[in-house]
Amino acid sequence: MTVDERLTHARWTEALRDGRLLGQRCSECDTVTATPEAACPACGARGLETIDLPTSGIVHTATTIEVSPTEFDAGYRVAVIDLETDGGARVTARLEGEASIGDRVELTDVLEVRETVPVFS
Amino acid sequence: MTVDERLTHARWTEALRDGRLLGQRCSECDTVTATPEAACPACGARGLETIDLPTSGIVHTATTIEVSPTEFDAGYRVAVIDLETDGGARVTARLEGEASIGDRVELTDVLEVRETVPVFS
Amino acid sequence: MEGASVVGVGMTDFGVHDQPLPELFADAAFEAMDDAGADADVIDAFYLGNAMGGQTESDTHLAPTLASHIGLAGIPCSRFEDACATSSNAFKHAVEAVRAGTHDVVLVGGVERCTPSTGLETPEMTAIFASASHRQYEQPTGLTFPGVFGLLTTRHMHEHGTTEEHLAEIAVKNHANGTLNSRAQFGKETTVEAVLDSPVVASPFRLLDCCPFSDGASAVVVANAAGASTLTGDPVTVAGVGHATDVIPLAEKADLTATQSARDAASQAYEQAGIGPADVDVVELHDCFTGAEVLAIEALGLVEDGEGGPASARGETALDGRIPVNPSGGLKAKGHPIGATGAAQIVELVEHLRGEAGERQVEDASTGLAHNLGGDAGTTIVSILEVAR
Amino acid sequence: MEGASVVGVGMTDFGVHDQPLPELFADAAFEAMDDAGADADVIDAFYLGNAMGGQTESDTHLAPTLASHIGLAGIPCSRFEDACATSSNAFKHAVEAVRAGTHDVVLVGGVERCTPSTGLETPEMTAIFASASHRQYEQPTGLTFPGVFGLLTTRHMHEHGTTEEHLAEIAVKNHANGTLNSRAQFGKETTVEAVLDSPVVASPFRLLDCCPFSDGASAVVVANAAGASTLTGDPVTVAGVGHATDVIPLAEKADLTATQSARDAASQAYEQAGIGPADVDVVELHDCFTGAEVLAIEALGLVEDGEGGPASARGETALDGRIPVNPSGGLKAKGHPIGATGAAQIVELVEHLRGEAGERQVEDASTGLAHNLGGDAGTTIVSILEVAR
Ligand SMILES: [Zn+2]
Ligand SMILES: [Zn+2]
Repeated sequence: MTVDERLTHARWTEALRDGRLLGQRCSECDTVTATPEAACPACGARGLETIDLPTSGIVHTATTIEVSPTEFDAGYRVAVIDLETDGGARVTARLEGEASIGDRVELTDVLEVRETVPVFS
Repeated sequence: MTVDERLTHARWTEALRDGRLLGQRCSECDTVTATPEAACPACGARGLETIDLPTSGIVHTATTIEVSPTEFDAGYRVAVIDLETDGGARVTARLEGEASIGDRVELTDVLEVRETVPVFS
Repeated sequence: MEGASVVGVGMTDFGVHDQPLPELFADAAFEAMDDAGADADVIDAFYLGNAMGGQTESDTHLAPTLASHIGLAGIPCSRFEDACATSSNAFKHAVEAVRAGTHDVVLVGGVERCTPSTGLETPEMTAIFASASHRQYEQPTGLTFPGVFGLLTTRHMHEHGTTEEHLAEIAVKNHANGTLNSRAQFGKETTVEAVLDSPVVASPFRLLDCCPFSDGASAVVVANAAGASTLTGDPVTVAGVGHATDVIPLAEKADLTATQSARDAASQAYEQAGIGPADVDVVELHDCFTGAEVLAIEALGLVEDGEGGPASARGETALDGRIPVNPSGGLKAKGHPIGATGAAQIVELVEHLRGEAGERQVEDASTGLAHNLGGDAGTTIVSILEVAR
Repeated sequence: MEGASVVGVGMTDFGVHDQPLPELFADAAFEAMDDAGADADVIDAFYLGNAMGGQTESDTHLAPTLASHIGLAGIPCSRFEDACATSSNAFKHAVEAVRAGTHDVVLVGGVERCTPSTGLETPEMTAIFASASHRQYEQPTGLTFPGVFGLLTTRHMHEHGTTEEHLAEIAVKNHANGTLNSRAQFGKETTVEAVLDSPVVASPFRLLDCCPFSDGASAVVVANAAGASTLTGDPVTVAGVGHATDVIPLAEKADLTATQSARDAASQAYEQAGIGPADVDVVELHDCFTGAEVLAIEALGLVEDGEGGPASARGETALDGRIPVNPSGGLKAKGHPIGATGAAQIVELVEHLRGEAGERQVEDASTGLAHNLGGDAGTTIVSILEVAR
């Protein structure tokens, strides 16, 4: 795979705005990641195939933020969503609604504060 | 000398606002500095006597700043002023007027942007 | 390879300091140098930990600036930044430098101001802390550092049944320890009820589960045998230092409750020291939030995985417990001036190993362990100190 | 003590890059690893230079974040910041680590974004650069970094008769060299007249006396003999590294034109290498402003004190001169992504010592010297590389 084909933040962001969640599958160890890397975090291989990830998943953990940084208004939830892929991909996202650990949620929106990140609910 | 007697930024600033330029003389090597230190920059000794420095001196070098940081309006001069003490004290200051290297200038004002610094002219 | 020892230690009170960084640091540095019996001219190098002076105070290139202020200009000066593990990384490099004989005596320091004395209020400082999470994939979700550990701890609660009461017991213990430490930011006891009544910062953490914003400085003098022979301080041996990292962002970590970098760093340190968790007498660890202490005592092998909450509630980590953890009060009660924290852990351990810890002295402590974590446990450094033989 | 060598090098174009720091850095790191023949699993540690990611991009704890991105998570990762000398300090520590056998193979990197691609315009970036001057006694005067070197150079002009034309000749030389370097930010020649006609930034410096704001990344693989034996890259020997500091703030320096830290660091490096200035064939030095090159060639002993201006105007430091300085184009033409600059100097020297520098190759170069300065010359690191014997 050439460098030009490597999944970038720009391409990942563009896809997310279109409602798609792009990830990468390692050609060596099959680890799947849900945000772009230049090499596999598990084995260091650079051969990473860009793939479409499921847009639904299970809440792996979540927190409600009541003291927020500038640019954010407190009282929101951030979660790690398990996308239930074979390679174990998870993604950090905004979580709308009341879902708890173990509940199924869907990619329903994006949040755009400086960058674009997924919103599940 | 106790720590309480060490010349601090707070005390130096207060004196500067009163038109006085405080410095320190090293009890070991007689080096004089014009901004507070906890130990002598020349020899490392901690025995530093707080002294009044001359409020006039000679321009040692200067620059005119035409591209300024935020909080400052370009078109001003910054200079290093040689206070002509035995211990060789110099201080960085705003320089008003047209004085060049070798010209005598006087402490005439302070500039207060975040901190207080001397203005010579 | 030569041995390394800590020959002198010093720190300021942690709390609110309205002084420029050079003046604040001088107070800790001179205390450490005097404790070591080290004049300015025997210090061969200066390794500084400062995490965010550029962001908080528009102050960078700080290592030579601080060195100048305390009479050390000329020597090699280096600033390290590895989020909250900042000054432990400076300490590690100093230990490596004296072991190699590159330098004989190194001053290691940490300094930071995080309180509103910087002119920054909670939202601004929260944003600056959050800069240690992933810029593209975490910060834009609004994730904060209480939130990072909230995610890890919420998962731990789910997997192991850890409760908010367990977490509160850790705050109670560390506050109690802090009352015995005159340098601690919080000198008052608290109760489980008070913790659980305090407002949520990031669930499951309430205000009293969280370390405060702190200003402070710490310093230690590290030397090899040649260096120590010229000094008069009572040396404590550095038996091992481990340093490991883990995948960032946190969603890509294999196991959110493992803090794997702590396990790896601990393994390295235990191996270097030739000991295991059961041989440790006193621990200073990175309890930025109460849940972080649960994860840490498990990662260090002090309790079984999943037992961190109940073991803490049973008093196993109390000052008079099986394995005293954070006798200083920890980050929770002592305070957490980011760049000063790692070196301050070493200060506390040295005092215990010298038998100079006063009311909070862990009896007959001969082996101490420091655990300092950076970011979302993306970095952990574990240091083991022993009474000099 | 073992020897150290540079076994692989890589860098991005310097200029404007609209990529996140991890992606930008990966391009340099993979090039260096491939050049060395180093797979991810042979890298023992990662030493990063990044000067101001916290201030410019809200991005800290970058060492493990970048390591994760390129498949190196797990190993010890450290970030160094020493203003403009940032990645040279990372390089120095890597050399020391492999010499000591602490690690066998270390990846050293530098990365920074300083252009408006960060969202910050000139006044904001000028303020961030100024954070490396003294927070209490220099920044509040409105002093900028062009201003810092303006003070030093104005004094040099007064003492030695250095002229604006002398300074302009340095810009002309470095721009000419830059046209031969495809990675340089400025690929066009300039003239003395064009320099003197450009607007003043901080007297005596005009726009064309100043290095640009740049984005970029650089990386080198450093190894000891054991490490190098597992790699396939063509090694270049690290013969010496010197590191010294000077008093800060600048008004307290004994001599404003000496850049004493450069003299001290050079003495250390020359002594380690067992050579003197006359033995150096090619130099990459810190010409953040044209006047800085004058001060540097004097401090390094390449010309007599006071002769820096006239010697430059006479062409002594040109690519075909007595001692070629900044064949890459220097910071002036190649660009100056702060944290990437020091490691990029090493990249350039390695290419010359391997005979791979193409059109700008210094003929028969067997000894190269890099001079990287931080702050107001409060820090200087001098590294000497030699063709492996
Ligand atoms: Zn893989
Ligand atoms: Zn003195």
